[in-house]
Amino acid sequence: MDLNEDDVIQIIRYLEESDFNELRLQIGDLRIAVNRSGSLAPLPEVDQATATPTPLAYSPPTPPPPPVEELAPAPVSSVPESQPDAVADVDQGQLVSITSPMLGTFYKAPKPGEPPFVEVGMVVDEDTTVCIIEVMKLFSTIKAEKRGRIARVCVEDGQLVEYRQTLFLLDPDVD
Amino acid sequence: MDLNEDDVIQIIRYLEESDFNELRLQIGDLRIAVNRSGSLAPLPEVDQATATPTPLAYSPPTPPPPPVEELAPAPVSSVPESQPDAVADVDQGQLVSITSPMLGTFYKAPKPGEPPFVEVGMVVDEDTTVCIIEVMKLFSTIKAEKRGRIARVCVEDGQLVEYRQTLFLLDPDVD
Amino acid sequence: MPAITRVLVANRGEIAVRVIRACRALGIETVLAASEADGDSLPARMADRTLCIGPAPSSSSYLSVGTIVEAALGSGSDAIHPGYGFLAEKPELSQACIDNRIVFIGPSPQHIRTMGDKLAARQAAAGLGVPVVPGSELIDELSKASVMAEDVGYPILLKAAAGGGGKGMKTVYRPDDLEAVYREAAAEARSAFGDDRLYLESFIPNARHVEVQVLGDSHGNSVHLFERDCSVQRRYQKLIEEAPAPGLSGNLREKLCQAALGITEAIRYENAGTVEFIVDQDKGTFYFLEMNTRIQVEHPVTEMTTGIDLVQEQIRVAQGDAVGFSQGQVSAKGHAIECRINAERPEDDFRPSPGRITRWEPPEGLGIRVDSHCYAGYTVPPFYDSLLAKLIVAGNTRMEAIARLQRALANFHVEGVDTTISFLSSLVERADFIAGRVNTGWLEKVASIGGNHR
Amino acid sequence: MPAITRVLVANRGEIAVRVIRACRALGIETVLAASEADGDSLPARMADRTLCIGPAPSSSSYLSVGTIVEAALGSGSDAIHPGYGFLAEKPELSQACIDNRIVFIGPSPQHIRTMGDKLAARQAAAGLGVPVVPGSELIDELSKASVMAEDVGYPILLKAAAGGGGKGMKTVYRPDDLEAVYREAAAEARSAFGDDRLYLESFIPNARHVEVQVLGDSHGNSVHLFERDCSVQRRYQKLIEEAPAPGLSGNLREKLCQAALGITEAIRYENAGTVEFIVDQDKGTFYFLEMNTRIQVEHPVTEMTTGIDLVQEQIRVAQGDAVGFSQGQVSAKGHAIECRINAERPEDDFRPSPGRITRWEPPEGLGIRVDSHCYAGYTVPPFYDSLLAKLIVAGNTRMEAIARLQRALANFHVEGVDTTISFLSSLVERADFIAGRVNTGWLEKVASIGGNHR
Repeated sequence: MDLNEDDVIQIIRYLEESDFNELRLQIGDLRIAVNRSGSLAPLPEVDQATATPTPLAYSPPTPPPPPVEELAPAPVSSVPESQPDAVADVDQGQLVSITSPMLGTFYKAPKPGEPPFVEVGMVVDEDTTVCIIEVMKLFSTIKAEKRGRIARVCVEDGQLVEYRQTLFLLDPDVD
Repeated sequence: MDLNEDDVIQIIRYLEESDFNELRLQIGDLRIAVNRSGSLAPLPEVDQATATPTPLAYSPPTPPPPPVEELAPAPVSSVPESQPDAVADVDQGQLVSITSPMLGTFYKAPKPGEPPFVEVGMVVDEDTTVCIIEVMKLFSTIKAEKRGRIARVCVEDGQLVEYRQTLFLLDPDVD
Repeated sequence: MPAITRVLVANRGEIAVRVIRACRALGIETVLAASEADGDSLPARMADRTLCIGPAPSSSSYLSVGTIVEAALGSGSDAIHPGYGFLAEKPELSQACIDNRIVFIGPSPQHIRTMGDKLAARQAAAGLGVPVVPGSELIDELSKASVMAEDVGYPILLKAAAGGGGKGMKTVYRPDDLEAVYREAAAEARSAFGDDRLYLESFIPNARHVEVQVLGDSHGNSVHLFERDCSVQRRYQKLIEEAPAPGLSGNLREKLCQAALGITEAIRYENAGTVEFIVDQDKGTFYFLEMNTRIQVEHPVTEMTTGIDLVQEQIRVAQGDAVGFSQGQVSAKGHAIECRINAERPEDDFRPSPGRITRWEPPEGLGIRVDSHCYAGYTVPPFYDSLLAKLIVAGNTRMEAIARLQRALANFHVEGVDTTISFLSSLVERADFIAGRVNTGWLEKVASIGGNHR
Repeated sequence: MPAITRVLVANRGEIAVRVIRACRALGIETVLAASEADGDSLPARMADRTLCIGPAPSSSSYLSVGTIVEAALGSGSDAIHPGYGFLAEKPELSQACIDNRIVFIGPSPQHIRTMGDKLAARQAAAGLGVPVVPGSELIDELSKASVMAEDVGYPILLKAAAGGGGKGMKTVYRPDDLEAVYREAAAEARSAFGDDRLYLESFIPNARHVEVQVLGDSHGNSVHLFERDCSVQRRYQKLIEEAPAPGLSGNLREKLCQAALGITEAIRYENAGTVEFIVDQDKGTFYFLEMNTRIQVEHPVTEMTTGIDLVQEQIRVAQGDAVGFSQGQVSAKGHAIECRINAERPEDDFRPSPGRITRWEPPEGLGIRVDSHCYAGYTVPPFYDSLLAKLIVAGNTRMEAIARLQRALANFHVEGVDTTISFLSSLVERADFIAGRVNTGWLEKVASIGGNHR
């Protein structure tokens, strides 16, 4: 690649002075996405202390315009707002598993359309029914067998689960 | 190989008429061990019913003479008298395992030189101590945790055993 | 019937590897149903997907019909290959496949049921004019057994109607022993099969076990693929199998193959099967023994002499294809011998030796084939049979095959578990074996005097 | 010290694979200590022997010092490599190795202990004239914290003395928040380390994380292998690391490397270590942060630019060899970038996504290296961290490396589990990243506004 880093930075600066909120371009092999709303102020050469504090507050996102220039097909990844769940703040090592005692089909609710036996955040004890496993029209209700808070449902309704497959993660620390 | 099957059979017959109880030879690639005491009578062509009953009784083995002729080094396998143990007559599928609850060193007896906790044929119940597992000078006595007859000791005294390694096989059918 | 696209392999060990290879060759995806003990096995690594179907004991995993069918349905498999053993000859699995619109790669439940009842099979063969061992109908009470035994003539063999693998099978040499042996055999049959019905047959002391491979399709075609000799047995477990059968005249071979083909055609058998015969070496006669409605452990010797892939043929005929060749196109060339390498201690009454394999170097070279699921680092679990590998050799002549087998066994290096390799080595050097002078009792006699054989 | 002949690898995942490869290259045997959940892992297949050391939870397996040492002794291993995480920075394992005459491939228990106590390390650095972030001694009671915080000036950062991985680390922007945040941080530190001692530092808003790789031997030699920039972090977990650090002047680079080397020499540090610094981009200054006494996840970027195999060097110096090169012989060429591919759902707050990998096609080609333990069919267990692979690219220039990284990420195909691949793809296309305009807060800002970035 013949492109010089300084050239690239000059191009980026030029684009940032334009009116677009966001655009994408490809220079040689390099793909660049310029997004003004998510961009930091230009970076000073750190050894030459300019003492210009960089604002860390960001303006609220604006809806993206259609791409103006797209020189090559670029895979687009969607990164929606973060949605913390019960697991995010729990150390993975502390969680315990509720595993399937058999291979079969997992059902989260007593019947289709009914509310699930358990949901994330619910506290279960040894005798709480957490799901149904079906093997050839034989329906077995599965108990939690341990006490804790449901931190994650690991399988989808109607999914085939294996013997000893983890169905739920449980945070035992509910006191 | 140029050797014809009939030639080989003729050679074997000739050798069997000699005075040796046992000898080995190599013809081309083929190794042949002739052992008169363990040999059946010559095989008739089965379609031409000779109606000569083949004796199935064998004379007691005689001590082997030193090999008379050994044209090539031949691996020698020792096949001593069969020694049935408690496992031989038990269907493998019926046996249950006593496994190690930890990685460590297996000791079959309370102290070196003392009789082992259990031996093949002994009936154990849930609370019978079957061995000791040592981890860094920490000695844990291991209980059978189930009832049955020891069908096999699967590890050697002083051997490193892994977590969940089978230590003993137990025949649960002791009634 | 639509083409099979995904096969659930309901077995383990070398036959699971064998089935996966056959599927791959046909461009079919594989799902392996594995017990917890087999999660890191070679077939589990080879399959496109592996499902853990249950704990190590086969009663809760490999023998659970419902779980196997659920695994097939849940994984989108359109066929099940049962291998051998486990559910291969349980009509329940074949039936459950029909009920759930899954292709069972094997015969219909009716065929399995008829041939699985040894007495019914015997009657079917006799009805077709195939000679059966002189013997009785079902013995309904002990008192009748002594009359029947006198009719047939001692020594007699007591057999379980539901039998297989030698369980419930006992020889009675004298009338005085009958009652005790009868009770013993009935108890063994009850424990093994949940069915203590026995029948009796004349015991043939100088017998060879010769079986014929057959194949039928849904279009009414049946072919045989010649015979195998499996006379080297220990407690009715085969150790060495070969094709063609040594010492069998062309005339007798032709009669055996035609009898097997006749049964296959008469019952319109579909898929691969084996018709087993007893050859009385003293009388030069043969008798129908039973029919196995599965692919057999020893199928490779037939593949080596005929050049036909039997497992691929199983899959093809199961999906409705016609057998890929006519009887006239089947020919057997040269000689092939298979040895079963087991994790056992021959010097300790062949007791199983499970454990971790630390060295695994099978022989390689011209005319050598090894079917195995083992590798260095593999742990042989204590829950299943002890078969580690099948070593199959082929040569232009029987002598060439034996010499090759001797060398291959000498170059088969396994450490970590005890094996039958050196025992087999000494066996295939014996003049009796080389000269073809064996019967079904030979191995046990040799093994019992083996202590003095160097 | 005698040459190492057999290494017990006391770790899992990609670093276990990495250590086994290094051992192989040196002709050293390997024994893997694996939990029950990792029995069928790639390192378990690669190691000469695998020992199952306990159940899946790491507290009963990978974190059990006694079990690990027993496994080394019982398997005849003469050395233990702890990898990173788990026991790598526990002085107990290093000490137990000394007590049992096993070589610990890492530093002495004293070095681990001193550098593991963040406050002690800070004092050691300050004593050597290396700048440390303006801040306090240990806070023994909350009432003193407010005085100390006023001294340093808000915003401040509360840190756990026993800390690491961001646990117990909290920013306080205003005096009113101090008490609540202090209690929260202390509770987190107690839960993570069993030690709730905190200290406080000035919070540097526009900071880069730059670290220097060092290596010392038992002959008193110390070298540095230049720096790495690890500013792209999420909750103090590094996601992208590169060498050399972008936008760092030659003057500042030289100062950092010399400061790191000075600490290494002064404490006579042995084995591989990393001295971490904070670079204040607004002031153009740097501060000592901590020293990590292990091989680090991001070591490959240094290997790619210097051509030195750091894990092999670890083993060599552990067995008593001198570092294989002088400072003058170390030079860094080109630019290398590492991305951590995790089994996580970025759109769901990066929550872990364990499960079975059904497709695994890492990119290949010039300048691309993938360190991983994954394969199609591997099940990512839910018990451990979510690192699937490290994708490392090298180029002659930073722009070439970035373009290569973009292509490599586009050609990295994984199915069955959710991964961070497409998230990383969008990240390395951002003008800020390409222009080198990032700080340690950048990624969290980008991720939180990412919903509108297409």
